Amino acid sequence: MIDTPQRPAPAANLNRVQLTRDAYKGAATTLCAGCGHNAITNHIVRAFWEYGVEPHKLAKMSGIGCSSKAPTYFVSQSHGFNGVHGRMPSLSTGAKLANRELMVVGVSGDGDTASIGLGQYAHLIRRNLNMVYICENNGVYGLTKGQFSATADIGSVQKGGKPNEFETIDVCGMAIELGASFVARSFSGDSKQVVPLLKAALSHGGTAILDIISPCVTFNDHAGSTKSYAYVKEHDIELQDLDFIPYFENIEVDYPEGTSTEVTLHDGSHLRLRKIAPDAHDPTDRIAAMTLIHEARQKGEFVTGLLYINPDMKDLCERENLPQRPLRDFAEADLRPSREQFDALMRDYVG
Amino acid sequence: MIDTPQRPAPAANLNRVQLTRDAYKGAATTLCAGCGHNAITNHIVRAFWEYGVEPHKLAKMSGIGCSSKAPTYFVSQSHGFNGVHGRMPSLSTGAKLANRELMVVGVSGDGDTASIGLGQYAHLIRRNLNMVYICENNGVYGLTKGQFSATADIGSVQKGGKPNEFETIDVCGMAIELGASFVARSFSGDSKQVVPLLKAALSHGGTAILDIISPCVTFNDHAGSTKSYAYVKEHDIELQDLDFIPYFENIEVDYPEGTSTEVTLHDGSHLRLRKIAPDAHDPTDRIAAMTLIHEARQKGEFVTGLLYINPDMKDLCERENLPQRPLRDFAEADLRPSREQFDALMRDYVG
Amino acid sequence: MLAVQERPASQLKPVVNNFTFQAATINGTGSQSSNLVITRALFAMGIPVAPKNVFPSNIEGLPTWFNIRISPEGYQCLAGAADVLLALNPATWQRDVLGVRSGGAVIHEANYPVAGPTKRDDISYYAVPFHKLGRDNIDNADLRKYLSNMIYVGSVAWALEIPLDEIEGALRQQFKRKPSAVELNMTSVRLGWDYCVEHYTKTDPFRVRPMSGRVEGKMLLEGNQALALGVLMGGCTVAAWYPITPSSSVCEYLETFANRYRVDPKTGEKRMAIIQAEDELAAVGIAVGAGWAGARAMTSTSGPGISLMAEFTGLAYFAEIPLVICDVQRMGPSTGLPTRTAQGDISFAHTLSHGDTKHPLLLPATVEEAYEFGQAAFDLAERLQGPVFVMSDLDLGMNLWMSDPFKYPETPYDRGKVLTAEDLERLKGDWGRYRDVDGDGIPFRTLPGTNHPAAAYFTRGTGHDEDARYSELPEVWERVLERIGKKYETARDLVPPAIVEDHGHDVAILAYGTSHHAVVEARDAMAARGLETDYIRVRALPFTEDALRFVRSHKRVYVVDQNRDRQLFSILRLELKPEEDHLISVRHFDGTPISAVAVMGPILVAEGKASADEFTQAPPVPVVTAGIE
Amino acid sequence: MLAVQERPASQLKPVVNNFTFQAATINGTGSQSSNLVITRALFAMGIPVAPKNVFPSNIEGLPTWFNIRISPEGYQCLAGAADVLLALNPATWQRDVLGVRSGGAVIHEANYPVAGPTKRDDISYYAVPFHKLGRDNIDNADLRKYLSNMIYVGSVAWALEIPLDEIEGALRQQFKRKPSAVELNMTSVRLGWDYCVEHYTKTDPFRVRPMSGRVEGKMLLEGNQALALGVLMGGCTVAAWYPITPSSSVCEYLETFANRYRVDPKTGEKRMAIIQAEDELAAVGIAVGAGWAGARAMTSTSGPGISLMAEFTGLAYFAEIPLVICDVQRMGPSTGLPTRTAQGDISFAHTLSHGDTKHPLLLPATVEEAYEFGQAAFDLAERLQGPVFVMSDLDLGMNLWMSDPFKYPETPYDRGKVLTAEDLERLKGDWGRYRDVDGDGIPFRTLPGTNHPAAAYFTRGTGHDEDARYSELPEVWERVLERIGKKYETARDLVPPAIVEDHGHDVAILAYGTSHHAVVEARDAMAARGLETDYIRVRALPFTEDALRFVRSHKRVYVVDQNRDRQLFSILRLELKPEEDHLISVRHFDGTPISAVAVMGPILVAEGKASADEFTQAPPVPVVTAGIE
Ligand SMILES: Cc1ncc(C[n+]2csc(CCOP(=O)(O)OP(=O)(O)O)c2C)c(N)n1
Ligand SMILES: Cc1ncc(C[n+]2csc(CCOP(=O)(O)OP(=O)(O)O)c2C)c(N)n1
Ligand code: SF4
Ligand code: SF4
Ligand SMILES: [Mg+2]
Ligand SMILES: [Mg+2]
Repeated sequence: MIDTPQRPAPAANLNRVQLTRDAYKGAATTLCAGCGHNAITNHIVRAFWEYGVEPHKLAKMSGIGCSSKAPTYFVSQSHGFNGVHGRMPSLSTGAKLANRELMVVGVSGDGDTASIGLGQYAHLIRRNLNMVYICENNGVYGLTKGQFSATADIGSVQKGGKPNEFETIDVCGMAIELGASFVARSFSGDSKQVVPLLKAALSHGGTAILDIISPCVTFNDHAGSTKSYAYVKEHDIELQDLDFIPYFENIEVDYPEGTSTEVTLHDGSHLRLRKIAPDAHDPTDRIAAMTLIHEARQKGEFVTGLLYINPDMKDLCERENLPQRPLRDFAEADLRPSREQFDALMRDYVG
Repeated sequence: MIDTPQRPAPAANLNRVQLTRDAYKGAATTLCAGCGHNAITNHIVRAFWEYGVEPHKLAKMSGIGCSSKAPTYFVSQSHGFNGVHGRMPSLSTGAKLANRELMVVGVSGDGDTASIGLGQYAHLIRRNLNMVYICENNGVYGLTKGQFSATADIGSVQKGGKPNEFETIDVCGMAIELGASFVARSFSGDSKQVVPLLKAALSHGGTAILDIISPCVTFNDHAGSTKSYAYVKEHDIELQDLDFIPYFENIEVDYPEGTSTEVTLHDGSHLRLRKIAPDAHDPTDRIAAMTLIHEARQKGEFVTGLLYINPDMKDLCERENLPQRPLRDFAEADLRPSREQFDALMRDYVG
Repeated sequence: MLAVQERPASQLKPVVNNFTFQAATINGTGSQSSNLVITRALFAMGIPVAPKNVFPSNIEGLPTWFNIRISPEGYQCLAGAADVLLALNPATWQRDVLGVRSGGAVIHEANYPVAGPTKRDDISYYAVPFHKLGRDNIDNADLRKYLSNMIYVGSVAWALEIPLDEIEGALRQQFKRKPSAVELNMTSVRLGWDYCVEHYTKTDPFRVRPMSGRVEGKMLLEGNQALALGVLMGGCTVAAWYPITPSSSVCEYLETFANRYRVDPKTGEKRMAIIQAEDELAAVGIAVGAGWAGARAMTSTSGPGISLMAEFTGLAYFAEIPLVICDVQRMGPSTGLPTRTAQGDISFAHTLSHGDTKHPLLLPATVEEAYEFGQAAFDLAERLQGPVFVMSDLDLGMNLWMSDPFKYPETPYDRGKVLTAEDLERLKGDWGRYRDVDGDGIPFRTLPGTNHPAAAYFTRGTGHDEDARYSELPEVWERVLERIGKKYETARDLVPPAIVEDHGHDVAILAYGTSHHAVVEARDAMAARGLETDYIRVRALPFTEDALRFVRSHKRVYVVDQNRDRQLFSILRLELKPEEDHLISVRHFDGTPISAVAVMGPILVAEGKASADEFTQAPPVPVVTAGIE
Repeated sequence: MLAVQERPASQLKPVVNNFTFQAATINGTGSQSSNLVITRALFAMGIPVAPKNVFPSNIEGLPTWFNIRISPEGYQCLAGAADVLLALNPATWQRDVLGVRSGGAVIHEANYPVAGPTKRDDISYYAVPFHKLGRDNIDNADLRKYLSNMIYVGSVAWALEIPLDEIEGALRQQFKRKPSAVELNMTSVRLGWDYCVEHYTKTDPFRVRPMSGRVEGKMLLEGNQALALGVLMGGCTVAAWYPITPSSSVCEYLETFANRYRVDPKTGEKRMAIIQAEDELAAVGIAVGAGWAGARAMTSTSGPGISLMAEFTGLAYFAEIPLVICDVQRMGPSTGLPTRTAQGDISFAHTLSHGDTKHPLLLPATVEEAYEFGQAAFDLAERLQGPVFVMSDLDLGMNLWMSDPFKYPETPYDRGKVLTAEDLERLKGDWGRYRDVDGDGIPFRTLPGTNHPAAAYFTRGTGHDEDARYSELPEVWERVLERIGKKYETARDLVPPAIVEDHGHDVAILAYGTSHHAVVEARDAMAARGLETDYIRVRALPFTEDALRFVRSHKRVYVVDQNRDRQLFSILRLELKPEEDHLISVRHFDGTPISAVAVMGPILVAEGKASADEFTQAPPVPVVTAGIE
């Protein structure tokens, strides 16, 4: 059985919902030591703690793969669902429709997303379901021992020496092409970038895609791989320095004129993007984002940071006109037409 | 049984393989009168006749839908395969691998391609299988009576009056994002454009995507639809005038300097693109093509013509290093290791 | 298969309210409205009707047959062959004429050849120049195609002796929202009527007369409509689907109902999400996700969709998530005959997914049961925590059926074993997601969003122990899988019981779903020939104890399946001891709705009450497929 | 379930070559190589080995057990419990120690507590400070983790009395391509050996001695390897797959073979396409497309993939396209236990897809049969024109098995009924794709690319007539579906026949697949207790006539299934008349390879030759799941 955890006495290290960082941890990881996925788990723990996610409102969703095991390793006081391979988006859609109050966070892998799951990934984006979608991208199927996935770069070499013959499927490029409302890329080793992006994703009111390059130390961390720690560190082009200013904190920081822009997120939080290069990328410009991604890919580079955002796009529940109250909570009287209405309908069908 | 058709005596209306245009016809259509798909069938008949396709080398593939019935309506002397919904790409891949000599032509619908079939569509493109892929795009599921498909534009109105709430999936945009080697868009009513594009697609040495807007007269041809004849005619922006110069004909035409460009296709044929606007689109520029599509979509327009081409990308059979001789024709002696090799292998496993 | 039976033909003695009318037309030409007008007119006269639409899998231009069985008894099954034929399809003309029962009548387009095989001397012909009448008399070019069909309504009314004001009444009902259309339509109707009055004297015996006592107060509606209404009343809040014939209209009707009954008039908010998914894998995934999160969720589909839902169904089975799948069965395997009926998915759905699985199926036979089971499915799924199938079929789902008005539900929903935050408080957090506390195999669950520190558990399709922890231990796996199997036994007491007519006869019939209507007529006919039978109609799997007892207690039990491989018969055999097994299989699987002959033929022959010859059918005439491909 | 059985323990009388060694370690630490070295050393001594790897579904850090059964008889099944345990996993330490058979021995990491429940007085303990030995003696930090495992090889060699030069020989074989590694490894091995020599005197009875006559000339290889070789020899030219445990290595081995044997040395061209598809729907679609176009095509997968292949399998069934699906079964339902074995997909595969379907299954029990059936499947699929399944399982597929070298195939491929352009010329084009010319239900086909004007036909999953024309006619549909059903009957004479040992005993055992190896031992053991049994090993579905005759002629037939729901038992029951049905089901479904006890326990009890108590197992100790979740 699950132990009833004690809420600790208030102390300095409590967040706004009175929880310690430890409350955001999960079971001990069973992934390989050094796996990028473990680092991402830590970023999630920190971001969720800092953001003050309420564990009982969180639904942790995943498909199948090493990456998809991650939800067991954070926030053990939340319900989680490790579904079937490549179908996390549909499960998440159902869960969110059933209970709009849930904060849905999905973790997937590159095989789970770009191979078997590509169709659901695309249609999730099309519906703009309000959820955080994390793709822990290592270019291989970790759990089945290292075959190439569809995000492997052309020419990248498998552990056995076999080169990949096919173009990569760029989950960010796809997302932007499909009209996604929030698209970011990062690297598991870059906590400074991943943590604010995660918080921004929580604040976003639609599908927030986070493609996080997350090296597989066991099967794809060798020379010749374009998803190894060494390669990624060398080819990571950071777009911005990111500061997340939550809606519930009143932080005023002055930035020198012209060095940063700010995006207001759906829940009232702000994401401040500090320029690294003078001709900074405008993440509200879809075509610019696509161009950026393509040019970087041609050079064998990763551009990381917030690639694209449109904070105003309606999410699925809005499009479906659902009440704020969870659908699962409505009872007979709310769901059945009245006896009078019913009888009138019956009469309609008579003769 | 199938009658043995008579090869007609040579006459003026024979193509290079000595067949009349009638030889490229199929069974009478069972689609609605006026359906765009029927017009496309006619374009196929004409293009295949003019190109001189050898019927026995053609494999006609399709999924399920009104559009997917089309292969029965052209070239009845070719094998055809009306498979399952959304899975034409995998069937085609298998057929081509089994017999590389086959000219594989697939016909699909927008539901077949962009809804249930999106994953296979994407991975077909990724493999660059040498085939012609025609998407007869009407924005609805015709065969199941007119529900919206995933290519329906946001705001487009269903026959019953219901507006579509979701962004369109642009099969050309997707294809280019995924690294397709040949992407064109056209309109079923535009034979001048469809016919040369079809021939160019036959000449191409990889996956040739033709997204042809093809109105459904029965369920999606009303005011408020963005796939009606009226709407499409009004919003069709043609990129080029196209001339196809087959490799087997020696045509020399002089075009005024600077008014056209020419693409050399894989089989030696040429596609001449005559400029319509002065700042003509360069179909070898991937980013330009993406930008073009996105900008047009924002304006509610269709850009038609050749959007993108890369004639030099290796196709799947090349990447797999397959022999030119069909795999299906190899026999025991070609496929089994010799007795000596076998015995040596057995010894390897002993003790 | 339509059986052409000899029938003591009489040109003189009228046959009243007891025959089959068949309209053979081309689809997409608007004939469906005409057929409905005739149906409604008959129904308004108090005559029991059983309309069966046999239509092709395309949108326009292929042969379609609309049959209206009328009988004083109110038999709801197809009667084999037509007595009165309306022939408006040149492609099937010969086949259709040869299919008419001896003594019958043919109303046909005047320019069809009545010669050679189509010239029969045992039937009456009424040639009507429908085409010409339309061309010459209907000015409105836009409506001509549609209105031309109304001409034949007039001729059929004349032939069957349906009073014209009954036709007008039916039109008025059809055009409730547009009364002005009635007169326009009646003008065409009169063209056909007047032509016949002018040119013919009725020479065939088939006619209708108003009657009473059978259909008063009855509704006429489709199974998919009834199922959708059941789903609505059953409290479904999340439905996900992908279009597929013949199930599409379940969710389409559901959407209509939801727009009417689930929209808050003040806020415009809708208490239901109906998602047209990108395919069936996503549709069922949405339903599973919603069921997990606590909504009553369903998906509806047909054969190919069931195949695609296999993986998720296994997850719902093993992770124990309520899930309702409505399968409106069509003829398979593969794409098969998408517009023809079958009971072909029974065994596949019953053990859908790899590994050991076994799911309850509900087997509605009537629109009323479609409505009832549409509700019951959610109670069962939430109670049992797993997939539950409602196995309808095209015959039930897409045809109109007579029914008494449905009952407004009197009972609350059974939401199953769900622990709330208060329950957890009371239990001091001591619970386990997969513990069998009550001995019925059914564990307790909590819903995501439950505000209690002990509420959360992790759901997975991999091995887990009673407390939902990941486990690969052999004994844990075996224990959990056995416990899940126990729920199938628990379900025996929860599913709708069989309906039994047991008079102690030796011979019994066991049927399910739409075969019921053929069995009803077959039993009457067999009794008339001296073979009395008992009858059990199974309404669900697993079989209830009652049902098994009935089977054990009869000498010979004929099991009727609308499939090739004796699917329900086989499932039943596996529940019996060898010495209890006296089952004989009766099969029908040509895509047409099953007729009484298909049931009683094999039984009478096996029981020695008829010779095999009697039920040997004349080989039907193939359709000239020119133009059909 | 591992049965802990009492065994007459003797510290004195040596038990030679007849016990089970178990290495309990943590996966991802490189212990697999060590276990293989031990296995190969024993095998080289002429001792029959049966290695069984019971591993977790992750990459690193979870419990894994490697069992080596050794017996003079060469039994290939798991023997229930371990006699000699190597304990190197603190998480399972307690469970593992308690699982050792009385009289056995435990070699363990010295710092594990031998106290309380882990302190048994009926077994011997040899504590070795493996960790410390490694830390102190292995300088190469990169290799330390791996080489540390070699230390235990030395201690195990000491305990079992495997001569060190046999270990060295095994290492030499392991490092064929890198002989320099041998000495490095031997240094570690000697650490473990020397430590034991220095600190212990052997007190347990289990030891090995070289022997002869059993394994000479035998190979040691995995079922997936054998299956891949069969597929290669069988002329497969298109293979498509999606990674999934435990089937991945079928196509991975196939790729290795193809690179070796299918590449034209001159041109570098490869006479085989192996496509790693994007999912299982695409993998099977590629195979169907290739089969249609005339290639021998296959896909390999496991449970969840079978679910996803349902729709395409129905297409191949109804459109009659050769298709080979290799299912290396793992424990389901759902994701289940991906690294544990089962025979759980038998009934699902047998009738895979909606509507009426029925497919032949091949049921290999040995690596030799995996090789043979890998070839036969293509002959069958092309002959019958439809899906054929090779139902392997994880036990067969991923464990090493002893086998005689395979036979080089002497017969040409049976490419089935294919008409060439010349044939068509001879027939004057008079053929029909779906005509049953030979009365065996199997029609002729042509391949795309056939250069003859009459060659082409149109393939579809919708209704079609004998000439492949679209048809919705009821009689056509019924005729075609019945004819396809006939092919299942034809298959009875084509599939590999059952292997029968019939001595006229009353009691018989029917088994299939890997259960065979448990039955072999169980029969010996039962005979020793006075229960002689006959035996039939079914190697395919449909059952051959011989098999049915055997079943009919026995008083009681025990049917062994490695699944919960008696899957093969049920299929068999449906083929018998009630009065012929004397079947009794024996089940095993906890994910471990089946042992002789699991077979003979229920039979001895049912036959009154043993009390139920004898086979009641002590409840196993749960693993401390801290960190495993
Ligand atoms: C339907 C199905 N097919 C295949 C598998 C086997 N499988 C398990 S995980 C996995 C791939 C995981 O790759 P990815 O999503 O990239 O995750 P990673 O392990 O690399 O983090 C596969 C193919 C499965 N579980 N289900
Ligand atoms: C697995 C499966 N799901 C659903 C269907 C039903 N179905 C048949 S055609 C079709 C959609 C066709 O739409 P599209 O591809 O756009 O072709 P169109 O008819 O518009 O030309 C659907 C959903 C099916 N045949 N198979
Ligand atoms: S195999 Fe790769 S992806 Fe999986 S846990 Fe290990 S390092 Fe991570
Ligand atoms: S329904 Fe639409 S798509 Fe189908 S045949 Fe008719 S017009 Fe064409
Ligand atoms: Mg991965
Ligand atoms: Mg369409």
